[in-house]
Amino acid sequence: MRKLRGIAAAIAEAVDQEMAADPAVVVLGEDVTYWGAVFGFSMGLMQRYGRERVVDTPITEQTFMGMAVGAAAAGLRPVVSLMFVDFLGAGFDQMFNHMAKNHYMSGGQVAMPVTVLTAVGGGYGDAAQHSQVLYGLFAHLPGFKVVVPATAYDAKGLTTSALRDPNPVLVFGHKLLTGLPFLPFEGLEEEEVPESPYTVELGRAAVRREGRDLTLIAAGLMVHRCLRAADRLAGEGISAEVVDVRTLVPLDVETLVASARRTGRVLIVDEDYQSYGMSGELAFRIQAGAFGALQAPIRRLAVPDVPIPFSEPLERAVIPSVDRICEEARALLGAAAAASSP
Amino acid sequence: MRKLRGIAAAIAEAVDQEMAADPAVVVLGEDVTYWGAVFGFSMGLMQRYGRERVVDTPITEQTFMGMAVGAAAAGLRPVVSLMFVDFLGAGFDQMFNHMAKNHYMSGGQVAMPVTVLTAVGGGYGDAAQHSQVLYGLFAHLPGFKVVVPATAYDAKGLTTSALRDPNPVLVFGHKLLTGLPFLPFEGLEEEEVPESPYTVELGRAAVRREGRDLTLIAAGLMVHRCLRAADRLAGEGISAEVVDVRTLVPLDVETLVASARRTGRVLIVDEDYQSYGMSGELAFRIQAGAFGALQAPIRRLAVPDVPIPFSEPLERAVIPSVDRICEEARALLGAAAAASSP
Amino acid sequence: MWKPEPSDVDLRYLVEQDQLTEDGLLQAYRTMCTIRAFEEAIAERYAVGKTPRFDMASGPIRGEMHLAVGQEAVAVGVCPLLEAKDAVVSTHRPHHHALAKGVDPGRLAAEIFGRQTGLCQGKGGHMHLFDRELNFACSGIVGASFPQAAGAAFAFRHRGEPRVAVAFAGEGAANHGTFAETLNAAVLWQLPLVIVIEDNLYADSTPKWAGLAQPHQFQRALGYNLPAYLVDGMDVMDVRRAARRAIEQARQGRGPSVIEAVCYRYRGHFEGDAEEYRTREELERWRALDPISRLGGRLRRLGWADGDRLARIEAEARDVVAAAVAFAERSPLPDPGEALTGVFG
Amino acid sequence: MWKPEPSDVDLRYLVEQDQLTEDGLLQAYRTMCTIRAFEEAIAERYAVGKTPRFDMASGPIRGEMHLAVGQEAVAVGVCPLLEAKDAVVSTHRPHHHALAKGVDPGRLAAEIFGRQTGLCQGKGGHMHLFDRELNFACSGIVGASFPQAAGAAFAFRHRGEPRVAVAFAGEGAANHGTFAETLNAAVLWQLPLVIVIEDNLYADSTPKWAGLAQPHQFQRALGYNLPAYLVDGMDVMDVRRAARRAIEQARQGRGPSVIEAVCYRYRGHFEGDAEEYRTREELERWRALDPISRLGGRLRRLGWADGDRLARIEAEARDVVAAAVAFAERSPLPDPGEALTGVFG
Ligand SMILES: Cc1ncc(C[n+]2csc(CCOP(=O)(O)OP(=O)(O)O)c2C)c(N)n1
Ligand SMILES: Cc1ncc(C[n+]2csc(CCOP(=O)(O)OP(=O)(O)O)c2C)c(N)n1
Ligand SMILES: [Mg+2]
Ligand SMILES: [Mg+2]
Repeated sequence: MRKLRGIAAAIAEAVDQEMAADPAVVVLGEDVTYWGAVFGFSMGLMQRYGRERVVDTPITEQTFMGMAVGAAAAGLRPVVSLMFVDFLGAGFDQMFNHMAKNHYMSGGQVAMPVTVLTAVGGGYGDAAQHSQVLYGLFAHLPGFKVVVPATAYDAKGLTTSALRDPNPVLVFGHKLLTGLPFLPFEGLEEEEVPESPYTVELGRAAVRREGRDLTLIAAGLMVHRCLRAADRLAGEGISAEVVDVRTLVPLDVETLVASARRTGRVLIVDEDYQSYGMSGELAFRIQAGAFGALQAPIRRLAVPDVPIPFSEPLERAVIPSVDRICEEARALLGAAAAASSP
Repeated sequence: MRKLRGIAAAIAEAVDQEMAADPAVVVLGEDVTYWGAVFGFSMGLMQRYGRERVVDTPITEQTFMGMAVGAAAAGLRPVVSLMFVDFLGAGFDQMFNHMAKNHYMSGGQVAMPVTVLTAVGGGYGDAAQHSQVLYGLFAHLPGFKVVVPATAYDAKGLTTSALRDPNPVLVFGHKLLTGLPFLPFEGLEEEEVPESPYTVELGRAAVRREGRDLTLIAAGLMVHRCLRAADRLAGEGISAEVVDVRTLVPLDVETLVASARRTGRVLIVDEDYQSYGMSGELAFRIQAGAFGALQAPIRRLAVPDVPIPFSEPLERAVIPSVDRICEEARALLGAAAAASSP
Repeated sequence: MWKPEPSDVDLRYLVEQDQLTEDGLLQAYRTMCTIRAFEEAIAERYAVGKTPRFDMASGPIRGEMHLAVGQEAVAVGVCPLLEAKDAVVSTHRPHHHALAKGVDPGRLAAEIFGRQTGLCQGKGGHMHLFDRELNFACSGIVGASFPQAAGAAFAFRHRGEPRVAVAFAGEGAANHGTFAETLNAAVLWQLPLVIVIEDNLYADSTPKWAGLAQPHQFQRALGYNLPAYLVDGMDVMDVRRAARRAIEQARQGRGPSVIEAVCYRYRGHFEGDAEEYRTREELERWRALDPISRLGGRLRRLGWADGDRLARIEAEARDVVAAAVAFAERSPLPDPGEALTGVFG
Repeated sequence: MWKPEPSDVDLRYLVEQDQLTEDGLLQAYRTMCTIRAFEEAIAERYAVGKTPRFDMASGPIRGEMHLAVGQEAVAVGVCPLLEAKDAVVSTHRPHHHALAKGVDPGRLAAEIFGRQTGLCQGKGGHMHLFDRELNFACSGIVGASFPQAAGAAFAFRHRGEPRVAVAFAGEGAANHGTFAETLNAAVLWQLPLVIVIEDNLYADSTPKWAGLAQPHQFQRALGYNLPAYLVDGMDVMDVRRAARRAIEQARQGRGPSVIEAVCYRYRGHFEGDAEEYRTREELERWRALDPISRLGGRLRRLGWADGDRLARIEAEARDVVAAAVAFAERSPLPDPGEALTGVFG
């Protein structure tokens, strides 16, 4: 089997194969041709399918998102690039009030098979308007499925599922997992990824590493930082389980709860802003499902409700790192089962 | 002391008094003159201050929000109406990437004294694009303060605090609390509200009713539904405490935790969408702070992740009602301290 | 108001030039009457349960209600030129467009009443009407129709289908950035798109002078290199003349157009509007240009109808509407459990 | 490229007409040289640590880096006509505007290097530069500058102050709906606003023909009833001529203007750009119009400078920049604890 490094080529391959199979699939967005949507998610597609099916749009997020809504209702299956998730604000109305709702509001008449590919995350010095994660916003709004691949295998399989889904699905690809040469890479160096099309089911978390003492739950890049932290903790005799959420919507509550029940201690690691986001939601679900089994309050490590600052020491201080994950994990194990501050 | 009914007049009075005190306060938005921003938050201000200070804008949310950003940086103190919170998507970029961040990104140079007044909520048949609450979205994004008044007294005092705050503050006024004649009213019928200006501090929850057996936590309209539920439960011998969050950001964790510790059981009632929003966040904070004291998993009642449907029986089925609050409260008391499903 | 009523000679000339037939004009008359009757019936039922206090939440129809009485000529000047396969994306004020596009009045009324038999099974409501067979959609968000219609047009052009998409929007909506963005997209990709701006002089309570820097939106469209027509929106023949050219051009792959139709809404922005922002006199001046009586007068002058025939058509229209409302009223409300279904397909 | 170089006679005529002085033109030359030197110095330092592999995250300057080499004339044709009290809102490509507005090169460089002494104490970075004293701001979000500058202009007009706000934006940004919305607002309220579109033919990798339905944005502005100038963005005198009129008009309360300056960026969209989307020949053709050597040539023809004097100015500019970069490099990084402060004021 052929090896891949990073999610960008994997996502582009999924789109490519679906385009080959279905002429209704078109790609829309800024710089999707020469630049493969900047982060590689549409690499090579223009060369293969031409500018009629791979369409550079003007810088008008509201309009190309709205066009995707209209085109999907008229039978196309648009794949839309939101270059950085940070730009959602320029097109959010068409996304959350139309793309996400028209199927429901129409009493099920209007299908909305749109896939949005977007790049997320910081850690390379791109500051407050180009480093956000923001999947929590979309996960809060009914009508979106929210996919956060951590591996190339998942990226391809989940993206294929996204394109075949009759609903709007957002794929949040972390820049530091793309495998592109101009960015740091924190994913798996060599991954076996089947060349032929396959799907990974939406709504299934993956236990990436089994452990006994505590559970680390994360998505995207943070899965890899948790795995590295787990390695390090293992050296200290701490056995950490690592669960990759994979899709925030639908959410695989069962796997999360089962892990929490096994270990009794949970640390949620999240690169999105801390409050009113993923970490709270997962905590709710886990305390509801594993109440008696929890030996300590659930902890979390996330961006502490500040914009992402530019300067390196500042940026490092706010994005969860392997060091900080280890510290939090140790604190969780040290903590009495009694109350601790959040 | 003079009595008021509803938050609309109270908010408008707060704005009025700040306009009288400070010529830098201007009001911008759609239909802020004749219609008082539709939901009354700027009632009477045009008559008093003229169209130069109370400015009807074209239907261009991104642009009048952006103008507020620029005007605030240039020394005005804009009060901006976002007529329905549902329309945020047309102006979200200027709100979350600029209004909320410019102070931080500028290293503290640029002040951003903007107050956004917006109407939220359903229950009167206005369907999926005019019934949302969405405070969870804003609360997730660093740089906003998020105010949700439940009473006229708070509405006036919190709005005054908002206008005097050097930061962007969003005031979420529930339509069914406005006291306007064309809408149902579920607030307090007769409230003593001082005529002279006063502030209510941002970041302090209020215990609206004391109780022993469980804590109901809510904001805005849901505070009143919780109070009614508490009345009814009292008739069944159940003593429910009701806590009004009042501001989601800053959040008064202490008061929430203290109540949870006293009663040992918590039900969060929220008119926003259920997942990845307020209920999760509050649950996290409470389990972190009151872990050992909780006798049952925290429960929640919120809009079950569907758009708000139009038809009355459907709408009633998704927005938390007094009946449903009572049911959930009873279930919470019946539930063993062991695990239960979410 | 600003276009002279054609003399008999000119009327005949226009009829010939625009290939108008007796049947066609009578059908236009009928549809306008149906729309008028429909909107008035909804207004009447909407008012039920709303006295003595006007409470938006009570009565058989709840929520906001935006009616288009007075604006019939715009819908009827455009939509009957379309086929079922052509797409229409409308606004918060969508009934007249829906009816002119051929949406069943019964299922439309049922949706407005929130019934199970409604277009959207009661989930949508009056601002969210969808009819998939007729490619009809709308939105309660101002400015949202432009890009969605452009998206439909994109799909048609992409597949090489001779189909047209029409976006309706108010003159207030055309201040929204989506108008300009969509003009650029439509011209750039030569989309089979017709944008129809219903310029009724007000956006909510805001008169045009307070929201628009210029008298008309069509002037802006000219800056994008596409045909832009300013027409008399109280004259169905005038609207139709521009619409025919625009739709033909689009269908033949020759690109998009804009039509701005100046018209007037007789009722408030929504039901319950106290209308402090305009005068009774202004309304009366516009009523004198009523599109239905104006077309009626022309039908008489052409010898294609007399007063009786027109009265009969009006009565028939009222019957159709009465049946539609009766259908809605006797239809069941949806089961509450339905609320939780259909988020995903 | 498309405007003839003035003959000696015409050059003198233009200088007189535009009240250009020896000092003024030499100062423009100096500022353009400073900008050029600054951008080239940043390019050089940015490249440190980025070989053999270009990794955006390594070296002394991290993240994206958008430089304006080639576009100096646009900034210098506009900003020196402004006072400190006038506002400028710039874009993701902001250094030339900042320097021309008078921002201290040392604090600017320090911000780009993420240092404590930077304009924003390292929190902003190259796309988020703020200088409150000089009323300078920018944003990494395309299209965001228009309404923010309009807001500043609104505040100035509201208080009756004779201050002007300038929005810079790319030709790609002007496709964004905020451009049209802001034009409407600016004309409606007669704001003291000047919108300067830096038309460098590309938006990222997207050539103008793929994103713009027409050759130029200024044509759209004309549809909004305001003066719109199309100028040679490689000719600082041509930019300045339009800017002077526009700024005077705004300052005197006579409303907004648009200036579209056609120019070219010599470097990639951002550093590291492989530039597959354009040819080397095109770049060379534009380089032949270099705004600095063009102004240098004119200074010589006017007898206001010889080669030595120009070389001295260039050398001084490089010194200024070297000192600025040295200041940045020896400045401390901020304390990590600072990250958690300053969300609220
Ligand atoms: C984005 C957005 N902003 C504001 C509104 C509130 N709103 C509903 S209708 C309306 C006025 C629309 O005016 P116009 O486009 O002229 O249409 P008309 O009502 O006159 O038919 C406004 C402001 C909305 N629905 N969506
Ligand atoms: C809303 C938004 N969409 C997309 C981007 C990504 N982006 C950054 S610069 C740019 C191109 C801008 O082109 P133009 O306005 O012509 O300015 P130039 O780079 O040529 O100076 C794009 C698409 C962004 N920053 N913001
Ligand atoms: Mg209107
Ligand atoms: Mg450009």
